[in-house]
Amino acid sequence: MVAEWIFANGKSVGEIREDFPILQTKLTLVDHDDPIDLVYLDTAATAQKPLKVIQAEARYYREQNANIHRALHTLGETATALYEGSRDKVQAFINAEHRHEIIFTRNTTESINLVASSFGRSFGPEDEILLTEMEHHSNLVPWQLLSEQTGCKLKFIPISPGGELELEKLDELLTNKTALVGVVHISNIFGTVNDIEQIISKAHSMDIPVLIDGAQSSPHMAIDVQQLDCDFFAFSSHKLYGPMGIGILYGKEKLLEKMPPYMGGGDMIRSVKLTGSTWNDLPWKFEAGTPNVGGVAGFGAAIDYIKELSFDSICEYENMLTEYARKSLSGIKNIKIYGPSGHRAGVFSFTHNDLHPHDMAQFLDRYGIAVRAGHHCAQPAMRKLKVSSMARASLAFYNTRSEIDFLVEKIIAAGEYFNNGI
Amino acid sequence: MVAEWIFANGKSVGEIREDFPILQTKLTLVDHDDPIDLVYLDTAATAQKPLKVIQAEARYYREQNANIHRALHTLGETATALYEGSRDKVQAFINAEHRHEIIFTRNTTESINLVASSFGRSFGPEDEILLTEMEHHSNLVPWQLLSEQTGCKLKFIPISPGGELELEKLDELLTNKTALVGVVHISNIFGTVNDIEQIISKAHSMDIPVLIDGAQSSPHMAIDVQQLDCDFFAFSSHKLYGPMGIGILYGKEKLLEKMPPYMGGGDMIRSVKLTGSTWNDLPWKFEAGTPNVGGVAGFGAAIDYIKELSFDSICEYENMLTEYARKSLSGIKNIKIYGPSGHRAGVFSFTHNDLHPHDMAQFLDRYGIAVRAGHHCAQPAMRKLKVSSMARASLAFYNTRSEIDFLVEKIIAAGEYFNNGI
Amino acid sequence: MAFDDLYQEIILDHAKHPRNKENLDFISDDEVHENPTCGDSVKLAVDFSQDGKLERVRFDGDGCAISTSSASMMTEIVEGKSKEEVLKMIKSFILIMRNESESSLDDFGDLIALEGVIKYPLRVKCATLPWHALEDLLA
Amino acid sequence: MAFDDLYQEIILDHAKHPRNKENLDFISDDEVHENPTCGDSVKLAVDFSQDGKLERVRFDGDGCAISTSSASMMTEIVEGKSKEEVLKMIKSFILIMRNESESSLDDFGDLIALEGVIKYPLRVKCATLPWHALEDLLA
Ligand SMILES: Cc1ncc(COP(=O)(O)O)c(C=O)c1O
Ligand SMILES: Cc1ncc(COP(=O)(O)O)c(C=O)c1O
Repeated sequence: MVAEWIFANGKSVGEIREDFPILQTKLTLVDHDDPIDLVYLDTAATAQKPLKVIQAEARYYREQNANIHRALHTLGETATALYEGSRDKVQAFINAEHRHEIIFTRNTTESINLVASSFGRSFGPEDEILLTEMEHHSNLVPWQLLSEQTGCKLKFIPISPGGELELEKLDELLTNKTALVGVVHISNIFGTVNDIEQIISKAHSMDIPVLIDGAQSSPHMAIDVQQLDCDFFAFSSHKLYGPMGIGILYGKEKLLEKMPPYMGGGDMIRSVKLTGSTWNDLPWKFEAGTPNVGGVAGFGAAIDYIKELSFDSICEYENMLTEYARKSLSGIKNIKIYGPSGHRAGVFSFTHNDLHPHDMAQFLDRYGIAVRAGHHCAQPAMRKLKVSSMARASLAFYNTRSEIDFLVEKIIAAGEYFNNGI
Repeated sequence: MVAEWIFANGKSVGEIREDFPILQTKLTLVDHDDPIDLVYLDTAATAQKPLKVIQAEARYYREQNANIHRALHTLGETATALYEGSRDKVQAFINAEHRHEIIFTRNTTESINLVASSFGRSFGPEDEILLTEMEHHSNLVPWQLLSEQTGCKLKFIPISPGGELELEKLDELLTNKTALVGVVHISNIFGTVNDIEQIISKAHSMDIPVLIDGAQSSPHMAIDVQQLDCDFFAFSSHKLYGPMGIGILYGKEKLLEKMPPYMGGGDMIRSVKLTGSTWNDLPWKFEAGTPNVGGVAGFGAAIDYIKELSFDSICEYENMLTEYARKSLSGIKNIKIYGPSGHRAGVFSFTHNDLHPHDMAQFLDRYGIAVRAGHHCAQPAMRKLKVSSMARASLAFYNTRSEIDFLVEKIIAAGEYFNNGI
Repeated sequence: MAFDDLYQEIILDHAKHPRNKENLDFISDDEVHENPTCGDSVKLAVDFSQDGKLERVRFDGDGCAISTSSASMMTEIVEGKSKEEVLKMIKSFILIMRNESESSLDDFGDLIALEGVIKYPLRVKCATLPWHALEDLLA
Repeated sequence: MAFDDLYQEIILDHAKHPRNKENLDFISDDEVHENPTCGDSVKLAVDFSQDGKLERVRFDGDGCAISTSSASMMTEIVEGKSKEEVLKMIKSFILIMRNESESSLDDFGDLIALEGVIKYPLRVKCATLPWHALEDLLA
């Protein structure tokens, strides 16, 4: 079945893997003579990049590099067209109404900090921000910093032991003091796909804007911000098969228009006097200084790549693989898997009764299997579940069933090694 | 003479040019059938990149890509070592005392915003910030935003018509209310090399910290932050022959330690609870979210490249070229050159009596000559000189005398074209 | 050659000898329109006739050949037209210059000389600056 | 093989059967040492003898085999030593683990088993976590 899987662009999984140079490279382990194959199961941390993305960025520096917006020379025109062309691609990718609703930042974290610092600047002690207990630190700490500065209060939608939001509490938690709701779309520890439609519609019925942390959802499902009707949507290029150093903030025009600037500097101004300045139009008001044009060009290529594969076929394949992984992993003795048992994303956090997640990850690394171990930047959720650390395997469309079989085999071997080692 | 010039690594200028792919590429102009040679005289806006830099970034994505700090797998170890290794290179490059005094940001603009927002957070209406009238918007607008938020006052060291700081006013401008001095090291419009040593020593005698905007100096002279004894030093990779999307903030340990975090998110925390968080050690306290590891790896390669050329030979060659350009340009009829006539950097802003800088830049572009035209993100200095726009040619070690000759020839031709065109 | 397309005779003429350009220092700086990418600026003063038509438009400011000639030709073409007509013209001109319209500058008299600018996106802003200014003033 | 270097018999033994590990819930969370990269934590309690030596060191916390065994072996080796001696030892241990020292772990008894960790920079933090905690406590 999987072997026969064909993506919308006519390629098999094996052919897709050939698009990713790192999946063709051998891994040299510490003190290990023979390089081995990489089994990359850490896409939720950062995705691998197709050759076209790497080439787009390199080509930019080889042939097109210039500073943008202010140059009247041919290179500058080309670079500006590339940069603004990628903005158009992002607009289409998430179906934003206007191109100027797309702001380039460094990463999801910065996108959220921008909203906290600019949109949140007018908050005061009477305002409440409603988050969830499963937020990544990126969608928690910026609000804690804001709360320290403005006195606004943070409230949280609780999570169940199964890693799902207790949405029955929502009506009670949303009050006329709630100034913003911030929710992660797909949890990076549980793989939960949150019912943001319900949250958005309830919040909007009380005129409360909603920010969605789309770092984990944007790589794995088609996003339509107009249909979702969210007010802000934050995500990262590097998790979406694009270069590092590029984040995106989508915001509704009417909110962005009213927000004060975030950083000051070149490009974000209309006119500067020693006594004060006026701001440029959207989106540039929020893009101070020389942007990462090469990275943005690379991200444009990543979007092209994803569109060619099509989310229809990506989702179908990834869902199949996720279901296979869920079944395979839950069959392993001494292993506990976190998160929902039904519909979920391909992110599997797990613990083993007999060994610590670090040791599990280190053992798997010996076989070239890259999984993550730690608190996954979601300490509050971990605390709630009374776990200090988990191992996590996360999937992408370039993974295969046989990689999952290999993972299962080595998880079992890890348990044996640590038990017999004594 | 110039033809025989040999850099410290044994290469001639011609050989150096071969290191830069874009200088080998032909430029295709709008509606122009034959691609032509690029004469890149816009390095002050962004520098071109040597092949080794482009390759280092591409290699990272081909072979080494992973998220850092939190991974226990081999790729993660490699990526972390690359990232932190580049920090060591930057530390050595500017001779910082500690590696944790080097913070990676997006660009100079963000570095300065970080200082304004974090160091400046405690400022109040009784505090004064002393800047100069020749600051780039990057070192002006962040302080204007701070002033709006905290009520602190901005004061300015005036500039002379020759584009130099009136340092005789310094004693009067520095008061016991001055909380910070911010100065551009080399002006991006005048090419003035400011006497920051004097400013730093006077400020320090009153215990006032000094921030240096090193965006234009760091690519053209060796920086020793311990010798300068500056408190903050901000610069950009993209102006230093490295990738875009990477900025650097150097700060003295004792100041950085006391400063509150800038952005919140992953990696900058020690421990996160719903009720509050504690911060990671320097430098990570200021590096929230997934950094641009590929870009930082590329920047490490740029530093290696510069070190191989050596600033001794870069400066000697660039000074020679600058002097040649100054003489050649000042001989042109109807041209006014701004900035000091003596010692200066290779940044030449000029106006022509008969045509507007935009039209000059557009005319030069027709011959592949890339110069910039506009306010160069320094509107207050332009206003003071009563000029709304200037053209600017800026040099690097990959430029040649014959490029300058060509520029002069075409500036003259531009004047003729616009006069005879009627 | 594209370059000569860009700087046609008539553009250079208007740039050197702009029509209706006057010192408008009496207009406050707050009403100046600036191009944030380059610092060019333009100010406008409009006199209306008794029947509400644009009698005379004067401009002042500092700009390149493209923006100056565009302003100069604009002041000529809008003279005697009604506010509604002019607003429609402005919309149409801006869309054409941005290459977002099916129409051409055929109906714009001498302004057709600016068609060469369309190929230079960064210069389009120079050409449209005075038009945006007039739009704001009339709106 | 490097992996077996990392997880030597003795490490696994201390990890499975940590010495001096006790419930220290009476110690406030503020005194917990955490590794920000992974969330591992350690708490320490030290009893001093009348002559100021470290009589008994107990630890509690949640960690991997490397950090647990390092803590366990640490509590054994520091027993009966003076504060100054221990502080010197800690400095030396941390430098060796960070590969910033000429010395080796030869004088550290069983802890020599941790030498394999030096090759894994991200794991060095696991091994040094309890030592940093003890340093803070004694300082
Ligand atoms: C003197 C000076 N400061 C600051 C900057 C801003 O640099 P960046 O755009 O990389 O933030 C520049 C360059 O534009 C500059 O020339
Ligand atoms: C759910 C979620 N939100 C936010 C982030 C932060 O993304 P970045 O590090 O790119 O800012 C991540 C990834 O680490 C994530 O998984």
